[in-house]
Amino acid sequence: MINKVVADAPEAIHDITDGAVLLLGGFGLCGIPEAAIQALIFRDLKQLTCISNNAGVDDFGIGLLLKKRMIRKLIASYVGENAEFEKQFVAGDLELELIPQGTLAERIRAGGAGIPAFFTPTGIGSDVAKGKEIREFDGRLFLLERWIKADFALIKAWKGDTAGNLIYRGTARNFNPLMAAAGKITIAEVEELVPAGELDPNHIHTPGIYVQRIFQGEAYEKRIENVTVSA
Amino acid sequence: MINKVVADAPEAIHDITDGAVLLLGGFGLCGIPEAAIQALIFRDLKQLTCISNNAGVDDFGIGLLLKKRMIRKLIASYVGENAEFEKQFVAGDLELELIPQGTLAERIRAGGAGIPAFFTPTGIGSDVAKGKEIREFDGRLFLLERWIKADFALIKAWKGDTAGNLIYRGTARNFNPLMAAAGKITIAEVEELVPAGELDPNHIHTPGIYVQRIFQGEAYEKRIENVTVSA
Amino acid sequence: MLSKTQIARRIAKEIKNGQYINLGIGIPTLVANYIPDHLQVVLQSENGLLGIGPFPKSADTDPDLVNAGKETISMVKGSSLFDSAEAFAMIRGGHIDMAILGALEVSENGDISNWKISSGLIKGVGGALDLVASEARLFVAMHHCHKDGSSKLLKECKLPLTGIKCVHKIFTDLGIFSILPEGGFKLLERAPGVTLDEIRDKTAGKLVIKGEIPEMESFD
Amino acid sequence: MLSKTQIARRIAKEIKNGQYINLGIGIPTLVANYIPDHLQVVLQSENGLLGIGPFPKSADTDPDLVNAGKETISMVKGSSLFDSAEAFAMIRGGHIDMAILGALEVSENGDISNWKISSGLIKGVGGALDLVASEARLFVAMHHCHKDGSSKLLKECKLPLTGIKCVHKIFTDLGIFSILPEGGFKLLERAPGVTLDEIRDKTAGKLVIKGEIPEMESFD
Repeated sequence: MINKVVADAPEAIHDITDGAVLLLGGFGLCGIPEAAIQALIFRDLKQLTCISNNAGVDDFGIGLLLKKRMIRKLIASYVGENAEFEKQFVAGDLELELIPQGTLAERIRAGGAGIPAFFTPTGIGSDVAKGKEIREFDGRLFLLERWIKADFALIKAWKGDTAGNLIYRGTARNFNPLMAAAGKITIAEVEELVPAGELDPNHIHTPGIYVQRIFQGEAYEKRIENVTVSA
Repeated sequence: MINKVVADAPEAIHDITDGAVLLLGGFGLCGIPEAAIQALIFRDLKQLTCISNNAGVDDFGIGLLLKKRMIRKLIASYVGENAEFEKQFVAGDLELELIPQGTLAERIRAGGAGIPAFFTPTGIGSDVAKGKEIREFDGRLFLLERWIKADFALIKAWKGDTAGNLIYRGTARNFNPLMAAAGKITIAEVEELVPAGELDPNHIHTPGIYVQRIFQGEAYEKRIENVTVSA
Repeated sequence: MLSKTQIARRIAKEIKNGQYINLGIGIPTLVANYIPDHLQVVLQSENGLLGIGPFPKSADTDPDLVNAGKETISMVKGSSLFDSAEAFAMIRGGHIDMAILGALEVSENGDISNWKISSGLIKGVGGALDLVASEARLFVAMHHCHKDGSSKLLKECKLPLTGIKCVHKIFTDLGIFSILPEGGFKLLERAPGVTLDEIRDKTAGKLVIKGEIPEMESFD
Repeated sequence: MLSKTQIARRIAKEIKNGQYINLGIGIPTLVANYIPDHLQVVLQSENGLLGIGPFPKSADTDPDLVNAGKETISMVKGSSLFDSAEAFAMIRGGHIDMAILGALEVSENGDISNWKISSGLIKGVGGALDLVASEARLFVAMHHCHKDGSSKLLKECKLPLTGIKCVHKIFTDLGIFSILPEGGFKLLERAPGVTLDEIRDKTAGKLVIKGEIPEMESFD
């Protein structure tokens, strides 16, 4: 097996440059690449395009990159939890592209799967359809959406092996597997890194072929956005 | 959880009618719905359209349906292992549509995922592209392919639970998960049926939502097409 | 007039055995608490779970297990986990039977607007566009009026649309309405103590009242 | 003149560290046996496996573990299993670095035909069309001539095409050829004991021989 292990987050992200296009896994704060984001904020990068379902909160997740003004453009489905984002957007410092969540997921999946464009019913009749080709199939209207690919995908898994195979846990899976396949360089961070052969091949969610670099992160905070409990 | 259990194969397939369009899981003889096929041959059905990667061999798998002349049209990627097929085709009794294997997989995946059409590079320059829309994206040519859906999907898994959740084993997974989502009625047979809650939610390959009926098959032959061993 | 909880309880009565359901944020989330025990239904969370259970005990909260509102949740027996592409394949592919969403506006021909907006910024579209474009039966749960008293049941939506001609029924604090094929809010039931005049007064779009309109059973 | 095994051994020398490779049926399958031990490479089976191992011991054959030729196989440490849509997402999406296929005909501009035909029936297309349309580096392994002695290296393919302008190198029993950008089979190496005249004689398409053509190292 091909060994994909790098020492740590700084090494994994060392060649990300100004203006790079990044995919960042996670849903809200669940399943985000904490270590890679922490390493990024220590680098003086500018003009990044970040593609992620959400924008994090003000002091965690992608919010940290926003605070350092490293992001020029954000492509997301929902940014409601981040006041810093709103401030920069209203000031005109930040570009935003809102994409329906399912379309965002499918466009990224298409990028990884070599499908340059596909038709979807999502967005018909809404502003999302503006300027897009609309076509009828089997009596319903669909619009054409393009693939999304990126220079780097920063993703987070639960367990990984030295060959880059990944297993996620719970709903922390979300966008991570799709993004793994759509990054030219995919950087995976895991809570537990094991030798190739220790993960059951039948349980692997992301085959190692999609992962170029893997490392074990440290001291995951895994902050919960909304703690809700029953009595 | 919704209980999807039916008694056996005959009950599971009781409402398949003449002229039905069927998806059948498996690759060669690996991971095929043995019990459902056995039950089908006891019914006097005609004019079936069968969509499957292969045509089985003469005396096993889809070959059994061919022998009983139940199939009017076969949609597959490779039919080379079946002499009965060739005989009926040459006699003009059978229609064949050959689809590149990856396109077949993606069209079925599209059917389950609500994507009516997508562009793919596969087939450009070949007969496969004839009559299809060709379009350039990012400097390369792609052709437009449509989704595939069916009245029934007959699939086979290793373990399943009463809620229809499925886990496959080894390369017997192949087309089964895609077909599960593309059948209006999906009938899953498993080697071991367990109560809902016994399978780890993180290990499930096919969520139960795609499965309408599930049963535990008996005495699986699991014939090997080519036994190859090393000394 | 119904409370949010009562709207949720009333919607819960509409749920049928065997359904796969997606519940949106807000009042729809509350519906989960009132689904009758004898029904076998499965709740989907579009961030990757089928089989949402109740909120966990305090000691059992798990950062790797949240719903689409980013709230900690639990799983039920028979749950399954998957990625976001699979979650929306289920929605777009017609596998989810029913979606219950909040809304800012609904038009008399069944259009819906439910995008959040502040400072002139649309805060996001989330998964609602995918749900309304799917084949799921779409129920809307919302207050009948905005805080300023203006109606949310309009002739045409003023906000950006989430979907067109997709709403099946609307459940508000004042009553239940279906959308007529030819357009119009057809009043099906009144909330306890709410008069037809009040509903007429607070519905800006075309309201259709035919025959006797039953009053809902009251909630304890 | 090389045997099938020798063709496979020669191709194995072209494999680079870190590659993900798909091996077609026939001579390509044999290549797996000759990949140098010091190289970290991963073989993909398009029916759903990354990390093909050797054929199993007789006692270890498993009907749930076969390759694309439906032969029983084993897995190596670090293997992963997946479905057919994922397998071809890998291929179509440009994740597989190299594909080694058999062929019935190759044209001088890099077109390939490898469909099996009998009784006028195309027996199938399998996964070859997907592989040749991908960004994988495409090597062809085949006999230089058909059994009737006619050349498989043609000006234009006569059989239905599998792909156009996609072949990078051709390995036959007589030698190794690359496809020139302007068209033409450029001879890179001769098989041990094979003369230039024999290659000229058996190549129907445009053959380009420039400078000294080295003879391959002989195989034991």
